[in-house]
Amino acid sequence: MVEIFKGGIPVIETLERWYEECKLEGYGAMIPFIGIVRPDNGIEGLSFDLYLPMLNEWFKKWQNLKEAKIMMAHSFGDVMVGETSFLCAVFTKHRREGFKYLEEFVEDFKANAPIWKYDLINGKRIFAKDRAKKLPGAGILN
Amino acid sequence: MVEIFKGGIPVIETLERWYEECKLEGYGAMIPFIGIVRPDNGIEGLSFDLYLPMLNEWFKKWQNLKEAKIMMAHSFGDVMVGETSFLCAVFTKHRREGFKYLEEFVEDFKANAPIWKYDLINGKRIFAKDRAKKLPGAGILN
Amino acid sequence: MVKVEFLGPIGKKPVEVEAGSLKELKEILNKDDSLKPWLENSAVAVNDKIVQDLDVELKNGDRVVILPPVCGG
Amino acid sequence: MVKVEFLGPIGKKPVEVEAGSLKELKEILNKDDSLKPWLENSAVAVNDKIVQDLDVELKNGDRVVILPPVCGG
Repeated sequence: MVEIFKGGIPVIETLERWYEECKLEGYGAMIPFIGIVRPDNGIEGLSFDLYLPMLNEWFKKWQNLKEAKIMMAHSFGDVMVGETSFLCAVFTKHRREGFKYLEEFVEDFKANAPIWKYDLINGKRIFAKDRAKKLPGAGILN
Repeated sequence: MVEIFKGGIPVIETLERWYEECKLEGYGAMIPFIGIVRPDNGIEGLSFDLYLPMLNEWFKKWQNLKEAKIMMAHSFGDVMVGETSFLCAVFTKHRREGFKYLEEFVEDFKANAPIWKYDLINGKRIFAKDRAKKLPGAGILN
Repeated sequence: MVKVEFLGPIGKKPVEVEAGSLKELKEILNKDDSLKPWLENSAVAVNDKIVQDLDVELKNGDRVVILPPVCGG
Repeated sequence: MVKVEFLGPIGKKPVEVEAGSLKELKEILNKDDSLKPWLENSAVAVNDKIVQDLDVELKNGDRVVILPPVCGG
């Protein structure tokens, strides 16, 4: 299951929990990815909607890997500049599989996870259309 | 400068310090790498020697990147199974440079950082010769 | 009846419609001009599975969700 | 005099030798049989800079380190 937080993710305590949980399971590499909200275009922050049933369904295929374990957390609602909205960690025996899985996982996440991002400007949510990606089959009802 | 710890690295507090230090500097991605000692070949742990003057010199070229900031910590002495002996984190604006720099950095580290690894078996240090890599120019005095 | 939900930025309340297939649903939804820009780039899931063509029958109680372009992280 | 240090697993104390070049130092070190297996696969740094050929002069006070194969992490 994806761990969901209202607002910014408590990065350090989540990483600590994952690290403590997995450090004695024989993994030699833990590679987290921490997605921090940048102060771009004068935004105050970002805001997120997510559709949990399909997010968890999407994540399932990343939970049955033979040689890697993947943990993930995401925010919903408002996340201010400097806070973290996306956190994951890949555990593998050796580093090279870790690099590979992290990149594949994050790219798949960006392309397919049912999450919608908004810029927060003057307290208003503006859909980040320019950064959004169509899902497979997009436009069939058009 | 490389941060050096006697024994296992305090992973979580080091990550917290780096995260807090850099999260408002406009980086959108923080990608750490955590090298955990695995219970391979019945070892109790690993042990490390390092040569600090050349380690810091080697690290310098990774501290003047235009588009990335890299932090690093390493242990010396004994590090038990489940503890962490190598920790680094790459900060970049966007994720893709982050993946690239992390991999390049870690591979360069493995090939060139002046650090020697020993298996700890029955309390004895046994040089991990099979996993060690020759440095440039190796053998010229032979 | 089929329940249709509009996710994320579409900002429209769910509706219940009579539609025996995705083709019928397409006709119904296209009557709403405010939806048209979204239908151009949105994907469709039936009972939380993405479908990629219109040859899908709908039965009473099915749930359809309209998913605009995504951007997590 | 040139100071020579043996790093990591070589486990030999530093020595001070008279050597005007790496070539001379090579001859001196090769007299020590216990060092030979290490010299085969070790790199050499003069004043903490790795050198890749033997055409290097040494002067009084230079520091040479012998670096066996590495494996951090």
